[in-house]
Parts: sequence; structure tokens; C-alpha cells
Amino acid sequence: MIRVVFLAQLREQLGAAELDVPVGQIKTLADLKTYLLLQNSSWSGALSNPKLLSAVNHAYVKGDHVLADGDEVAFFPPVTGG
Amino acid sequence: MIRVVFLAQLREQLGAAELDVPVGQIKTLADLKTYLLLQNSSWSGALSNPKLLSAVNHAYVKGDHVLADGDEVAFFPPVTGG
Amino acid sequence: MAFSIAVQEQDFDVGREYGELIFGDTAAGAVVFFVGRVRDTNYARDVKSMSLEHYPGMTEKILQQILDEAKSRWKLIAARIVHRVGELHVSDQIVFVGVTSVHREHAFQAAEFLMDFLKTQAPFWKKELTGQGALWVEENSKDVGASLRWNK
Amino acid sequence: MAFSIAVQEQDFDVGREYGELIFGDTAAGAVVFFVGRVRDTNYARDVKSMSLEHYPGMTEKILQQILDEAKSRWKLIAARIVHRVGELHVSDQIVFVGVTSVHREHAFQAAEFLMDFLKTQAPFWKKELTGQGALWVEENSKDVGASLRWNK
Repeated sequence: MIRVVFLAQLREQLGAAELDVPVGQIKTLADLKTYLLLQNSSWSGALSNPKLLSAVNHAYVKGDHVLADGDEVAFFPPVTGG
Repeated sequence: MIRVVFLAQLREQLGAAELDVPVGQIKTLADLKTYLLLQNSSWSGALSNPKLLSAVNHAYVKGDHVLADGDEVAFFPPVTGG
Repeated sequence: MAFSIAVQEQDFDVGREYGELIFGDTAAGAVVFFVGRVRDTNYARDVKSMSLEHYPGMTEKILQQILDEAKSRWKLIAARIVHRVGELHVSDQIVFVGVTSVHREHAFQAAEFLMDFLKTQAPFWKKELTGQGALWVEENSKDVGASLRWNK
Repeated sequence: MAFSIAVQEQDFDVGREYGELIFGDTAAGAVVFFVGRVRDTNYARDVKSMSLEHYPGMTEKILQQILDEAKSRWKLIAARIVHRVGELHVSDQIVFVGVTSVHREHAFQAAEFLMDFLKTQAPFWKKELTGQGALWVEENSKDVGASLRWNK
């Protein structure tokens, strides 16, 4: 399984905070996004936002990234703390 | 009268904290220094230190400066607070 | 306690944070700290309160990385970051950054660096309750610019 | 209290200074402060205590001028300088500088500016009691350099 986490405004836009996705054919972050859009066509707007950031296992990743069973992948908008 | 104030290391070197000098022929800061050196020849070393700073009536002055009766003139080494 | 972080709902006491930062220390000539507070106006909107969300697990990891990076760049004796989450109101304290060093330029630079990186790296998000409704705070381009100046 | 200075023998309480700086304020999103302390080593000499002398009258005037200059350069809401004089021991607090602003870059810059100018302009002198006897602290060229960068 891959644990997927949506945070902040993205969580509200998708109406989902977390979901578990079977690894299946998902080998990379790009595969995961494709899978998520196929399962939920209404997510394409929010999930295609070019400003979205991604983290795998609590570390930022840029571009594509290899995923493994048990990974936690998070998608979120630019951060605004401090 | 002109009130003359020596501070910090300079006060210790001269062995004097304050003195009042009659205005007389003293028209400028340079005149005052000349007067002080004539009165106390042993002060020439400490008073000639090129790093010494001067203030007239609590404001820094650079170079020569016109003095008036009642002025307070201070001489002191570079500051080291904070 | 020399280098530590905290993410918490409860408020922090600046006097106590300061006291713990310098406790038992005789070398730290310079202490710099920053406190960020909820202000009543943001982007011309009147703010009544805000909710601060974060990404538990990643937040702590990123704050620790930022602290480690500051330690590697400057000669620091101690440093601490405290960031609140949850519901906050106008004038409430949001974030505390404290740094001690032998020299003040190190303490000042490290404190600014910590704030700039926290603002652009740590996974916190603010949602403000304003006169115009609840609005997510947008990324601040000034913060992005401020963090870029630290690139080696 | 928005902009104030104090020259005093008694110690100051950082928590209280902070509280007074932000009291009743809802606009100051950023608070920066600096505390300078007596450290146990200075120029490789072990310091036991120091006496801090100043030039009463001129000190207050210069500190007020430095504060006015900071107000003219940055958008500040409040600022305070407290400087102690007299006998001080290792770990004692010497100076407090606190600045509040809407924006953190203003608060950071103003606090650094205040310290740099205080160090090179305000008529204070430190005499350290060290293992090698009582020694007047020499002017620090780094402080002079730090203050020059603010020249407009």
C-alpha cells in the first residue's frame, strides 16, 4: 500500500485527507498521480495545480520519484507558516 | 567658564575627571587643548592620542569647533558599550 | 536543550524560553530572538482569528533540518524553534525563534535564516477568518525572495 | 512607551520588556530582540567581572538619536533600548534592544542597526577585571565595520 495525504486547501478542494492506494502497477510519483486522476476525474483541476508540492516519507521531492510499498506520499500547496 | 570632562581610560591617565577652565582667550576646541597642555605638560601624551573623541554639549564634534562660555567639552577614548 | 524544536497547541512564554536558552551558559554574549504574532490586518483584510494546520512528522523533521543547517553555517551555542498550531486569535503568539552565540552577527544572521527557511520550507498553512470569510493565506513572494538570498 | 530608552544600574527582565513592547498592540506581527551579556572570555582573556562607565547626559541623547534614526529608516511600531552601567559579572545582562514592526525584515534590520550604532556611538566604556588585571576594552574594528554598512 501507498499512503496518500492531502493537506490544507488541497484537502478541502478534494474532500479527502488520506487514502491508501494498492501498489499494483504504481512505480513512481507520476504513476500515482495518473492513478488518482483515473479514480477521481473531478480531482484533475486541483491536482494539476503547478504550485502543488510533494513529499515522500516526509521529505520534499521534485519531479518524478520512485515509490515503494509502504511509502507515505503527501501533496500540498505552498507553505504559509511562521 | 568652560566645563571640561575626561572619561574612562583618559580620566585615569590624566588623574582628572572634570575641571572648569576660564574662557579667557579660548575661542575654539584647539585653543582649549593648547591651554590644557600648557597648564599640565604631563598630559601631552594622553591628550595627543589621535583616537580620542570630543563632544561639545553632549554632541560629537570632529576637527576644530567654536566654543562659548558655559559649554561642556568632553574628551574620551573610542566607545566600547553594548 | 541546546538545540531543540517544539510544535504545540499551547502558548509559549518568551521570558521562560529566553531563560532556558541561556541557562547555565557563560559564553553566549549575544542572544537574538524573534516572535511572530497574529496581526489584525493581512493583505488589507481584517483578521479575526486563524487556524494553523501542519503535517505532523514532516514538520518536526524539516524544523530539525533547518536548525542543523543553521548550526553548520554559523557558530551557535544554542537555538530553539517553537511553532504553534491550532486556533489562534489576534495578538496571539505564533512562532518563537531564539539563537545564542558568542558574536552578535552570527546570532542575528542565524535567526533571520531560521525564520526565512521556516516560512518557505516548514509545512504549516494558515487559514484566516476575516470579514470576507475564511481564506487560506497565499504564498508570499517576499518570503520566497528572502529565503533565496541564503543560497550558497 | 512606544519608543523609549533607559540607562540603569539595575537588571532588566526580558519577559517584562517583551510584554511592555507589545502591550495593547494588534498590528505588530514581528518582534525582534537582542540581549547582550557579559561573557567569560573576551580577546582570549578570562573575564571575572566588568565595570561599565558612561557619560550621563550624552548617553541618553545619543541613544535617543539612534532610535530616531531607526524610526526614520524602517516602519517600526515600537522600539526600546535598555543599557546597564556599573559593576557587572559573568552571565549578567548588559543591553536589551527590542523592536516591533508589521514586517520581520524591518524588525531584524532595525535591531541590528540599533546594536551596531549603539556599539560605535553611545558613550559607554567597559573595563574588564581579568586574570591579567583590570583592562579597558579596546575598540572593536569589527563593530566599526558593522556600523559603516548602514551608511546611506
